[in-house]
Amino acid sequence: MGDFLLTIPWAVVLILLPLVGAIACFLWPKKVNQLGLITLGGVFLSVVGLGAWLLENGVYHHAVGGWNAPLGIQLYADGLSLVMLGITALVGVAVSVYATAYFDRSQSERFWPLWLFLLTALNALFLSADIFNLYVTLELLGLSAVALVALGGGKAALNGAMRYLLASLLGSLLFLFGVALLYHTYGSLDLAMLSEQVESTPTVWMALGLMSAGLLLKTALFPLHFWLPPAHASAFSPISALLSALVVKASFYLLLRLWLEIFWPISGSVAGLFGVLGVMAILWGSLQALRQTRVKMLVAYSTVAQIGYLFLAFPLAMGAGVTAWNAVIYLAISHALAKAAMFMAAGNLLRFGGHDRIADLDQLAQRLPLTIAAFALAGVSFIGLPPSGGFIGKWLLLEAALMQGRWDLAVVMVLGGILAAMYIFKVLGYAFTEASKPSKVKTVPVRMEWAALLLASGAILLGFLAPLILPLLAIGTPFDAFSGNEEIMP
Amino acid sequence: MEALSLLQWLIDGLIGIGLLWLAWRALFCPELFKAIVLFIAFGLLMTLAWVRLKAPDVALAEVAIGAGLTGALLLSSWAKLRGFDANKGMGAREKNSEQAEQKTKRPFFHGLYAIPLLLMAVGLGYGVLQLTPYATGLSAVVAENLDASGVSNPVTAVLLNFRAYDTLLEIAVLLLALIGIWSLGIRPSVREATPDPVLDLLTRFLTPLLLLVSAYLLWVGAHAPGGAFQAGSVLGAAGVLLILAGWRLPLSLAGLPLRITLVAGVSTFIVVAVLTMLGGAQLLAFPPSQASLIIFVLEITATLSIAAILAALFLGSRPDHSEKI
Amino acid sequence: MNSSLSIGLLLLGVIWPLLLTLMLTFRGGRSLAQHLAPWAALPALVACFLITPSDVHWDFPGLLLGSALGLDATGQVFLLLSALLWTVAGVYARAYFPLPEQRSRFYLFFMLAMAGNFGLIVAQDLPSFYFGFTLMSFAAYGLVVFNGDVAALRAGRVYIALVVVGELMLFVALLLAVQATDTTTFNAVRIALIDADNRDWIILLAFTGFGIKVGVIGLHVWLPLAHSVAPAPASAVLSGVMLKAGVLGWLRLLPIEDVVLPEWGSFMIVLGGISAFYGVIIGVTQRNPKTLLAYSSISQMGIITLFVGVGMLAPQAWSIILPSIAFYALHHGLSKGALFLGVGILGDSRRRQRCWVWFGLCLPALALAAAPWTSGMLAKNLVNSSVLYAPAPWSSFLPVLLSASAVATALLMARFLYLTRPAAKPFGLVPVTGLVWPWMVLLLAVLLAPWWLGSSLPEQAGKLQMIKSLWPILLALLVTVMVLKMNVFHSLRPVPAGDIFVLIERCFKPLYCMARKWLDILCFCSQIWQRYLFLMIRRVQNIMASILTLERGFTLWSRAIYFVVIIALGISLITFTAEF
Amino acid sequence: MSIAILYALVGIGLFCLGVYALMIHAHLLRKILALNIMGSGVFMVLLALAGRTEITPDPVPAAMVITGIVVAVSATALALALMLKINAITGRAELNDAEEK
Amino acid sequence: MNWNDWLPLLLIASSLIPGLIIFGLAEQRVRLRTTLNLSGSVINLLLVGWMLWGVYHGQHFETRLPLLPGLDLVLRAGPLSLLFVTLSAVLWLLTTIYAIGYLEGSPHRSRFFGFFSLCVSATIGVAMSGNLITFLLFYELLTLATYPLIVHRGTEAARHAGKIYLRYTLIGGGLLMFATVWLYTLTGTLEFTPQGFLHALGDEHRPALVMIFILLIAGLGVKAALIPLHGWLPLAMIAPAPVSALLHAVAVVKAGAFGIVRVVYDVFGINFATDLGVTAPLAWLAAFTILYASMRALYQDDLKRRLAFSTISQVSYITLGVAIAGPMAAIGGVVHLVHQGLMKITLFFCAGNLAETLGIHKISEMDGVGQRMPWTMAAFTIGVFGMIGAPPTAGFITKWYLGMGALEAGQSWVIWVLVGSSLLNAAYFLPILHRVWFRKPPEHWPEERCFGRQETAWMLLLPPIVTALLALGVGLIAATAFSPLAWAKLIAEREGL
Repeated sequence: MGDFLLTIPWAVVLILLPLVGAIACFLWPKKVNQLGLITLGGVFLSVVGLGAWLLENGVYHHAVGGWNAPLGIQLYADGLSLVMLGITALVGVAVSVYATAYFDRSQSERFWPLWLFLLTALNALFLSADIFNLYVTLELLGLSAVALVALGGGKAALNGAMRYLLASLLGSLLFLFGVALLYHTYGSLDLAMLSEQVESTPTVWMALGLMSAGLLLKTALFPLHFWLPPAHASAFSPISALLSALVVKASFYLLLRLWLEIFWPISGSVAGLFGVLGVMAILWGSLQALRQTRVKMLVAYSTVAQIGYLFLAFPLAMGAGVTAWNAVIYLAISHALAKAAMFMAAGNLLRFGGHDRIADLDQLAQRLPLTIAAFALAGVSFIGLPPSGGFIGKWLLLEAALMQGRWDLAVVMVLGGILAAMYIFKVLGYAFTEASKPSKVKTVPVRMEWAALLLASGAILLGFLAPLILPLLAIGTPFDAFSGNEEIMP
Repeated sequence: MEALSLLQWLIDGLIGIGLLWLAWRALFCPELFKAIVLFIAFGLLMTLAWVRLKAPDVALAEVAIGAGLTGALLLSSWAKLRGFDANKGMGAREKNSEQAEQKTKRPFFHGLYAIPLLLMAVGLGYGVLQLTPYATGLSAVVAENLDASGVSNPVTAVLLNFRAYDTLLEIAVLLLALIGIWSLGIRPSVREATPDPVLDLLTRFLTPLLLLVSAYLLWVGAHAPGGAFQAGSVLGAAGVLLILAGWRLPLSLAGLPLRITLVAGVSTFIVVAVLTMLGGAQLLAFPPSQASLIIFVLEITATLSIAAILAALFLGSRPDHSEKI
Repeated sequence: MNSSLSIGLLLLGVIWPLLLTLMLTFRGGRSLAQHLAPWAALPALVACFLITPSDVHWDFPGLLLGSALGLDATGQVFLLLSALLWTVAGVYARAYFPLPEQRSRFYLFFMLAMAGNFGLIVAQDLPSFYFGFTLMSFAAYGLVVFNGDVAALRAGRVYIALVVVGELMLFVALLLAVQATDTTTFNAVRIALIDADNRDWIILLAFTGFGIKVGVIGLHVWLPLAHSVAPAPASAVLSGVMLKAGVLGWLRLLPIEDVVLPEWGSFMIVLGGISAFYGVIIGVTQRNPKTLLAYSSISQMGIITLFVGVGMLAPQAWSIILPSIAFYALHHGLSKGALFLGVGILGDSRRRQRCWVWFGLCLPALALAAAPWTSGMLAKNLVNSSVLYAPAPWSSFLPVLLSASAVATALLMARFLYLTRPAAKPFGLVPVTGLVWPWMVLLLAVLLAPWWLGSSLPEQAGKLQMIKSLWPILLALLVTVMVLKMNVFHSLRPVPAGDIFVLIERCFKPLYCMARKWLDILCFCSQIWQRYLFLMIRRVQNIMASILTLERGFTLWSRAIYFVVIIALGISLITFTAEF
Repeated sequence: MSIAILYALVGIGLFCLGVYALMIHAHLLRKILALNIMGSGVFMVLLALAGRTEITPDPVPAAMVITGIVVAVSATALALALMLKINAITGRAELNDAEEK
Repeated sequence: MNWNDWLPLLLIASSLIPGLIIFGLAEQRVRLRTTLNLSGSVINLLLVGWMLWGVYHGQHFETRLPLLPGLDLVLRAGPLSLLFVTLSAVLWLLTTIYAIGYLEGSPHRSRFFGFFSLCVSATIGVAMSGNLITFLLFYELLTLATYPLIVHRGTEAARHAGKIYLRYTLIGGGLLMFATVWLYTLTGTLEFTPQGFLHALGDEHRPALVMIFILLIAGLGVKAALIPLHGWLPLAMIAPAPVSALLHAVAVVKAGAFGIVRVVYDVFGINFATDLGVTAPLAWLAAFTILYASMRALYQDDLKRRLAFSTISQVSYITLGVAIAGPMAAIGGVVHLVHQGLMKITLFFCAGNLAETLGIHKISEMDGVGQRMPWTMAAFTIGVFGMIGAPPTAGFITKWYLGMGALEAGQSWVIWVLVGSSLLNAAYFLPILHRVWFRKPPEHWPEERCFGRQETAWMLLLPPIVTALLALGVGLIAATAFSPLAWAKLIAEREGL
């Protein structure tokens, strides 16, 4: 039985299953919740299956259509992809459960197909090793995300969606331009083949510039974050959760892959720029978050700040490769869990009081304890307090920074943590006080509260799971190519 | 040879300049309607360029989709925008917004914006010029494996066999766009009481023709320029015409049957994918012997779906929800 | 008596008052405790009589920092004095405070102080002694401020301040001593201290620390203030017993017997001599008999200080001097106690009663003045014989000084008796039985002390030297009569109680005011600074806020796209430049 | 310089033109037009450079462009629908940049 | 499976699990909550007792879980840990009883007790952590668990206090983390070892190590309220009395002080630290804190604020003892962990009783309160004398050992700091006692509540009396084998001093 399970090509299932689910949901809107949850369950199991396979056999290759590299499209899974897929499935399951309670009938009819398309896109993106195919998945991802944002229906949501759509399309086109240049330089679209051939030529520089800019735009790195807060803050909460937790990470993942696979011989000098932008993102995003008066805007800006951390790894990877990358992936996944939880919590607040004005949270610590607990636990991870995934990530990142004497970055990391604490506890503080004018309240379904709390607990639990996850990440040694010259592991 | 080459240069140069000029005009002429028309013209000129670039498949797709359908979509959107303004009793609205657009232009800043763009253009141009002047890309590999692909048109082979996975996702994108639009819950536009008789006549005449063309394109796609997308878009154009003529899908068909049609393309792909996997092969690995059949089936369903989706995209609102919303 | 029983008895003596205190705090035990409280010192008294001093020494390694309790000969004398006086004062207090609440409050502090006092006497190691001393000192605060009026509060303030200072000095002294000698028992410390590095520091700190309690001149200011305001039984124990605790401290800690300390000896002799006369001179001017008695105590304690100084100069004679000091302390304690208790019953009563009380007062007064057949005479003889051991200049000079002091004391007593004469203003309570009989017991003790204890004293001390002891009294009497005839006392303004403290207070008041003013200015400045800081922070916040509004610029579509282009270009350019 | 390069340069020009228009126009329809023209530019570069050969050009870019065109039309349709919706709600077919000022 | 490997974890669980269950309880389930609370703390005490016995007889209790490659989560019960653990366990029980009484009938009790237990778990974790990263983990957890307690009342002032508290502690935590990572990059280990693990590093690292020391102390100093990092503490007085008691006596402040002990002894090693020249400045800072905070305390009229400044002063004794760098002083410093805890918690309990029973918050309102609440005030008095350092209270033992240690280490200036501190302590505490015992009570108390025959509820009365007796008792039997002092000597011995 076990052997049989290992023969199933889980990676393919991961792509096709949500697509089938999406179609099914589209066809039979009456049963979307059941269909969706079954799909998510299947996806989750498939990730587990893929993980088992990877642990057994190492890297996963799949030549789609039986056509090998330059001609056909390759599916590829290593530890990095696996972890991203895993976190996607995890967040996906939680958001799905949350969504079943959050949306009413007609909303969930519209939500499910789009969300499953999004899931398809994410899984396909994490598994693809072909840069044009990646472009298609990016588009699929972008369009489904935009459509999800637009579900909100209000003025803000539509504006946010539009902004997001335009930015996303621009980003995709920039990426595609890079693909064109790369293809015509090396005659291949396969990441592995490109990585063998790539060298420093003007065409590659331009491709690097365009693709990085496109992906930075999609990742919303400062100062390209303009689309993120309006889109993430105005969408329905489960959707915000998905966008902030997963979608942004997908483009970051792609950028990381490109760097690790293709651009590492030439990108050393750009790493500094990424570092600077990362630093500015942390500071600027945090300060902006601190200024916000609404919870969801605050959380959205917190995403802007947290993205900054991810980019600190680029300058650090020169000297402390694996540590820095591990740190960043850890930060990314814990951010995914925590941010999703936080948006769900924000959704609960919205549902409860009908608003998310921070100053009027009106004793929610008592009235919605689970939600506030979720918010707080997620916040703990952002701040980087132990024990949490954020702590482990930040620890590794700090370690990488200090190993190379990058004091500036180390200081910013600590400072970012403190700023994060300030904005997180701004919300929590008001959750303990009474509002000046009480508002009417609605009950929040238990499922919504628990989904948020469990996810946030997951972010905390990640603090203890490093010995499990770091070896997973090492499958296929995705970071070896760019782990720097000297490996200083104490 | 020289003269021919010079002529070619002249033609290509003219097309290039024309493209740039049309794009410029389409983007910066003050009237929106004119801009859209210019954009359609631009699409047609692009078709020409594709032809010059020896890519008839692309040219077909461009004329049907890039210029045709996009143009139709743009025009109908423009009309709806205007209709909205008119409904709201703001006839001068468009003009106002145009003027506002003019006003918000700040030449100085915009000039400043243009500088890095120019630099980028220079950089890109430099990058392109640095490429090796001769490269065959993957054509050799494609040619080598063409026999096993089941079709003789290399583009179709790439689309539906070598990179069929891309196509699968692409049809998914199309479907997704439609679902996305439907989920916006846009109100159907008011049905015209009496369709324009000329249009009606035209429709009646053109629809069978388009059907035929579509079928031909589909069939020919296996070995000559053409294929599912082109066929689908032509068929879709027929649908657009019907819609313009005021025809609506009967409600009995607007529900599940329509949806099944819409998803047929993707579904067939998935079914094929699953079948190939069950057969122990790679995903979407067609056995060479049955490849042409499989591709044909795929193309038929894809054509149907693409046509339905494109027509539905044009309609914009959900046909089966028109009463509810 | 076997030693464990003895130690048990001793311990009981110390703990019994504590137990009673505890009982007093419980509602259930209160009435019983109130009945038992007057007799709280009884176990100690019994122990004192039953125990043979030499064989009582017991280590309690677990207590505090490792304690040792025991009783030596000196200790026994002190214990005897204390136990007796505490008992008498306790019984006296029962009638002195007719209201039960007041009484239980009094007994609370009274018994705590008592326990401390017994504790320090039986303590054979430094920390336990310090514990007893502390307990006694702080509990006595309750006795000093018992009346709760303004004068009492003032006295309490001065008292507690000096107590704290003294405690801390002692703390440092003990710390230094223990650190220098590495032991905590007195006997070992004393011996080890001889060669200790900072011996002089330790002596200085111990001298001052205990000196505050003893009331050495300069450190005496609390004494007249406190004694005059405390209730009579409290004054009696304060003056009779607690002052002696300081003396005991000196005897226990200072390395007198084994080494000649010429500087310290001379210093103490001089200081003691000055105290002896200073107390009399200020005391004579007083109109409040209790204040006068306080000054008398200062004077008498001066003599003891002098005694100790002599011992420092003549360690070879310490075995003679030590019992003499003990006896002197006993004598003074009993007499002073009797005087204070007597002053407490000079209330507005029938003339005959007042006469009887006055006669009663004459006895301890005479004893203090060293009249023949009194303990005073014995004490004085002892002093006179001891000073002979002092080295050259002192041996000739001190007898004269002592004679003069005797005259002075006699004069002071005469003044006291004049102030308390039956015709004078009534003072204190009406002499009821409950007050009178404990007093009578004490008087009896004063009367009997020479006969009872004389046997244990050196031979020549017991000799009756009629002339020698009588002439100062006669002289004083003469002077008194003359002074009374000349009526100078009426024109004499009394030196305010607390003498130099009042001076110091007056001198410091302007300084204090000035300091306050400067402090106010400082506060004002800091407020201004804070406001300025606040404004600065505000300004920074405003600047930050305006910077943060730049965010709108980032969200402007056109600018955002501009950034995209710039970044794309930037990345390309950076790789380009990195190439060269 | 070959025809391929010529068209590639035209493609670059179209792309940059599109970016510029996307940047400065407020009206959403213009932005959508601009994106389409950008897309055309990219497609042109992609396809033109495939023609750097004497024999039949590389079919893979052609396939990619066809895919790209379909994706572009999907995106355009979604964008237009979104624009219409925004217009219906706000009465303006523009982003809310101005409101935030 | 070896029980000893899991006992430390079990110990934490014994307080954590009741806490987590309590979170889920409905507000009105008082009895169940009380049972959970008390049974948790009793089990905790039993476990601690068992481990005390074991450690005394040389057994090892260590839980080790992997956290990061090369870094484990280590919970180890050594003598030093157990000193702190015991203190926490005992005071947790008492404070729980007190809190049950104190919060009777007030809202949000489930939340309160939940975080309360969490707080204790974190404290125990801090105590038992066997390396710096574990310490950091629990240290931050403590910050988080206390925040809801500080803002418990939900007033604007409470929120503000919470904000300031976090601002200080999280910045401190940031510094701590920074320094810890830095240290890790230098050494590759963070395991607490007697005599430290840094001597092996070469001379070229000395400046870095000095910097790390400064950062660590700054990080820990925030919680230990070293001047000028003390600003949060007086503000945090807004919290309910049991919280203040816990904050000051056991949890937060002590965690900082305990951390300093750990850093000096088990990370740097006292000899190495002295060699680096960092202990002397630390001692000066501690001395300055002791004196300055006492000065500030003089000017406070709010009772709890005065106590807060007193805490700042007293906790620095621990730092001082550690920084003096001698075995005696170390014993003094370490034992003050316990002593200060007992004494200060007494004072806070009493302050809480005054507030809860009579509505008294200010010192100027305390006239004659000794007659109304004699037992409470008796406990208060003992606490005060402990603070002053009068024998036989615990405070005396501390001062004695600190003084001896200072002399032993040839740093006699410390004596004057001790004297000055005692003097100031007397100056700001004795007037309170005077008011309490010797002034006339007013006609009406600000806000009197009646508790029947007793002066106040027995749950409020019992804990301060017990702690006061303990404060008295540990001083009285200091030289026995069961006293904290004896245990501190054991620590000094095992640390190889």
